Amino acid sequence: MSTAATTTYSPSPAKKQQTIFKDLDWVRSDGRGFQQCRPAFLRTGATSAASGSAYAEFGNTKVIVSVFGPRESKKAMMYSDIGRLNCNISYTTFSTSIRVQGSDNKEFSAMLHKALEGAIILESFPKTTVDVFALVLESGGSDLPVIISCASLALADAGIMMYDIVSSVSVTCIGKNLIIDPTSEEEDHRDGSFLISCMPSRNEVTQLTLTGEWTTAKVHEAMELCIDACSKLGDIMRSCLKETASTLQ
Amino acid sequence: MAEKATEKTGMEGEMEVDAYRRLFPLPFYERHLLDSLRPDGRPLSRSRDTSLSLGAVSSADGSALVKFGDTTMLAAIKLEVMTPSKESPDEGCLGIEFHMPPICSPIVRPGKPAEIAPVISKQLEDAILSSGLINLKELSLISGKAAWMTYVDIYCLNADGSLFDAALFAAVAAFSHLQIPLVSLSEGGRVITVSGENLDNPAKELVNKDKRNLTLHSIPFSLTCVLHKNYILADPTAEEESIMETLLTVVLDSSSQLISLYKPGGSVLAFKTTVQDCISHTRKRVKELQKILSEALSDMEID
Amino acid sequence: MEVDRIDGRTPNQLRPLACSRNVLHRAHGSARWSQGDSTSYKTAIVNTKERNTIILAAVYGPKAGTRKGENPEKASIEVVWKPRTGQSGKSEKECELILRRTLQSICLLTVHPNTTTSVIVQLLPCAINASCAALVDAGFPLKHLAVAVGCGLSEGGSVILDPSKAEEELKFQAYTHLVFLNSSLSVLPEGLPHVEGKPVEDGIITSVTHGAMSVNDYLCCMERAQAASAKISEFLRRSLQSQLPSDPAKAL
Amino acid sequence: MAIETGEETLVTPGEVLGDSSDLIAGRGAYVAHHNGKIYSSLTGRCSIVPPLPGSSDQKPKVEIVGHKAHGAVPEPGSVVIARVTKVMAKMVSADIMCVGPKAVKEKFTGIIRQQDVRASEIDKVDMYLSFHPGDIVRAVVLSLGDARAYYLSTAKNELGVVSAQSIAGATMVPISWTEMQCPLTGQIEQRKVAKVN
Repeated sequence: MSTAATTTYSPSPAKKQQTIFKDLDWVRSDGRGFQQCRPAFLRTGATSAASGSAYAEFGNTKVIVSVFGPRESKKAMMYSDIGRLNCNISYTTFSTSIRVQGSDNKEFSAMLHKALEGAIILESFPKTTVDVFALVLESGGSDLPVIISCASLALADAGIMMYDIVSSVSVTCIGKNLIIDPTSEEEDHRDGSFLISCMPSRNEVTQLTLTGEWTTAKVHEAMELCIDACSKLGDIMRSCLKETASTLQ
Repeated sequence: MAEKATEKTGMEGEMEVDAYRRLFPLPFYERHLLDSLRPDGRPLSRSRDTSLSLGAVSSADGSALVKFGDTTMLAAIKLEVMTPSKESPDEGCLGIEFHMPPICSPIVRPGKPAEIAPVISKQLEDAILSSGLINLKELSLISGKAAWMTYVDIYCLNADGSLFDAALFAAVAAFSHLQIPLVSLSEGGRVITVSGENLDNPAKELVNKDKRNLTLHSIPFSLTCVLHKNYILADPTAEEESIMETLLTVVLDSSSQLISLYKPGGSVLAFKTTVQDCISHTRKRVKELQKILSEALSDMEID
Repeated sequence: MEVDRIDGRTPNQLRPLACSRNVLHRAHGSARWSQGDSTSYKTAIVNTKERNTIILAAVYGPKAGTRKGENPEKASIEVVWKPRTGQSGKSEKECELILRRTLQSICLLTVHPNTTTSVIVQLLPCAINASCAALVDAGFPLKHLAVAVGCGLSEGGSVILDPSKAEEELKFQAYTHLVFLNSSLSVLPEGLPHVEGKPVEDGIITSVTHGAMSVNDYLCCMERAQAASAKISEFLRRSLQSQLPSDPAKAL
Repeated sequence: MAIETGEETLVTPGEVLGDSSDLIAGRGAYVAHHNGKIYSSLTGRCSIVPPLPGSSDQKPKVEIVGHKAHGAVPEPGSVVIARVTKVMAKMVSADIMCVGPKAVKEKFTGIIRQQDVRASEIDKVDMYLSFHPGDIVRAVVLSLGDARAYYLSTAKNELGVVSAQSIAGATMVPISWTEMQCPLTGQIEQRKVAKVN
């Protein structure tokens, strides 16, 4: 088996530049309205080896997050009076339509850290570390917001003290339209994107990223769309946590 | 070792059972073994509840999700096109990789991969090739020009012992779920998939009209046992593997051929009778796994 | 069915064994183990290189345990498998694990807790015999000696012991590597170690197989290899007795 | 939406439990400084505990009970059970396995310094005659320690070695506060023995 030397390619035809997105009225491939999120399936406690875990499925985006700790910080770290948060995101080799070498996503890992850090009561576990590890089983678009929401659920499942849960939603701008919770195909054709992570009950934003060209009016519109969706997603997350908690008793 | 600690140490009163189990794992287990019952309530030779669901990954050509108790494996197969080697122009290739991402166990951390993962990859590769599960000739598309490179990636999502057994079952189940995409040859000489509306009226002739599934010859199944004194514990959990270190893995195929008998050291010696007992436990397990696989396949046909 | 072996041996015949210790000066213990000898079979067809298995094993330690895998109650053993060329990959990792677990089972690990001993091996199977001799050379406390035997199963179903590299490349249906304890000697005849009434040398420490075979074939290999292990075991003992560690400072 | 006394509802992190002017935030609850409201920080049942008769603050306390708490973590003052890993001239290091009666999920590293082994004649302590690798020790957490380890102390009668193996591999029996005996060989070994109640 000499797999290393052989070069291979995926037989799936190269994506054609789809023109429909340029029209003002086009139909999303899954039939959703522009301001409609994919149905969310959430479950906690999938990984027994971890302190807490959660699985999230939004359409074809499937993510598992495990939380370990609070546990001993790595030897090389300095003493700290408050706890530490450590995040890592990796993708499976089959997460996308073309096979990739499964690897860590450093940029997303840093963004996940920023989105969660403000919501965790780090003083409640001095000196120790909480590890949040995510594995993207399938990448179907809006990966980062799904990971962030799923990670917050896993942290709650692990019993880590938090000011509030964190829900996260993104909006993509294609031409004149704002599309919420975009799929990968929609993301590929974006002119700009907007991601918000917030603590719905406290009405506070932990992270906001904006890329591409936006007018002020569009930003306001996107912000409202996202905040509203985050609060709805927050309710779904709470009912998931309560469901697990009630079955435990 | 701490065998004598079974005597009352005077500490048990003040701590929870879990704490005693953590501090004195071997005496804790030996007490259970005396009653021929494991802490999770299983008799020694019983495997954990096993489940299988096929087609869990929509971005793959074949996939399977397997659970042995809490041990969870997700196997997915993706087919890509390769140019066959000159020595074997009519053969495709298999690439098997076992992954233990940091989510699966507290001992794996990013940048610090599990030591066991490449060893299990190698064992899986050996078992699948030795059993002759796949005829590599069936992976040929155009002799000397194009063949399928079959990437089998198995991810451990939750590690709780018997990783090789669960990974092998996930891999063979993913093979039986594999649907080869229909392909044709483009002008540039590349093999491309034909799907959707193009299927009824393909612009080019299909290369592989009647080869959508692979013929699986003899399917390998395995059972790992932990040996401790005279006890044989089938399908051990991670805790059992770490406390009683002697492991023996038997791989048998569907026609009861021995594909592998793997015992990497350990303080307990395997006598002929032990070997025979482990093989007969494996025979029973093969029947169970065969049944689970065929039920999952027939459920899929109904859908 | 009898099969003709390319080097003219009978199926049960082992290649000549040779073992020399203290071959590396900087290591705490070392051994060179070979199976097959360039002078004994001068058959023109086969390149002698292919019929010989030569392994070099070096032992460093016990060193103060600062490495990972350090254990407060036991000594740790680490195995580094050096491939002849290139980087170490999956197969080397597998060999390291098998060898480490095998050596752990014969070493008296309670004598030097919190230490690490490294065994560095270069080249091919049967490394167990070499490592074992190297550990003895290093003066490491052992419970037993281990003896490894390779066993090939020809297409016709007959068992061939100690196949050479050239034979391995020819058609073998399957082959097996088995490791046993060396046969025991005791001053008192009743003092021979037994487990449940069975002599310990009947039990296998390690088993690794390649290729498909029937269960009976495996059990047959096990029996034949066990018988052969007695010969290697005797050789090992003789060889160790004749070469006591040359440097007394090395003895722990 | 203040919660009535005695009523128990399921809450999740971030849910408002009441106002800090009427309630005290107990376990699993916190006061947000920007609006003075009390929020939950854990998932579980919310319960209101009436004030103790004699206490100065007569507000009831709100806390989260029955939640899935994270694994045990050592804190200053907690009694832990640890396994000795290394004995050195000035200190021993030990893996903390239990905090109180609970087993930890993953071990934490602790050290017992020479001055923290016993209460009297602390400069005469010989670490090698007090602990051996593998001993199970009951100790109290002195402080969070340094970057590497928690600082532990056995300087009390009921603290010290609670279980140890002799060289012959048997569990030894304590015979005095400095000695333990092997039941197989009768050999006596020295330890800082914990007094069994």
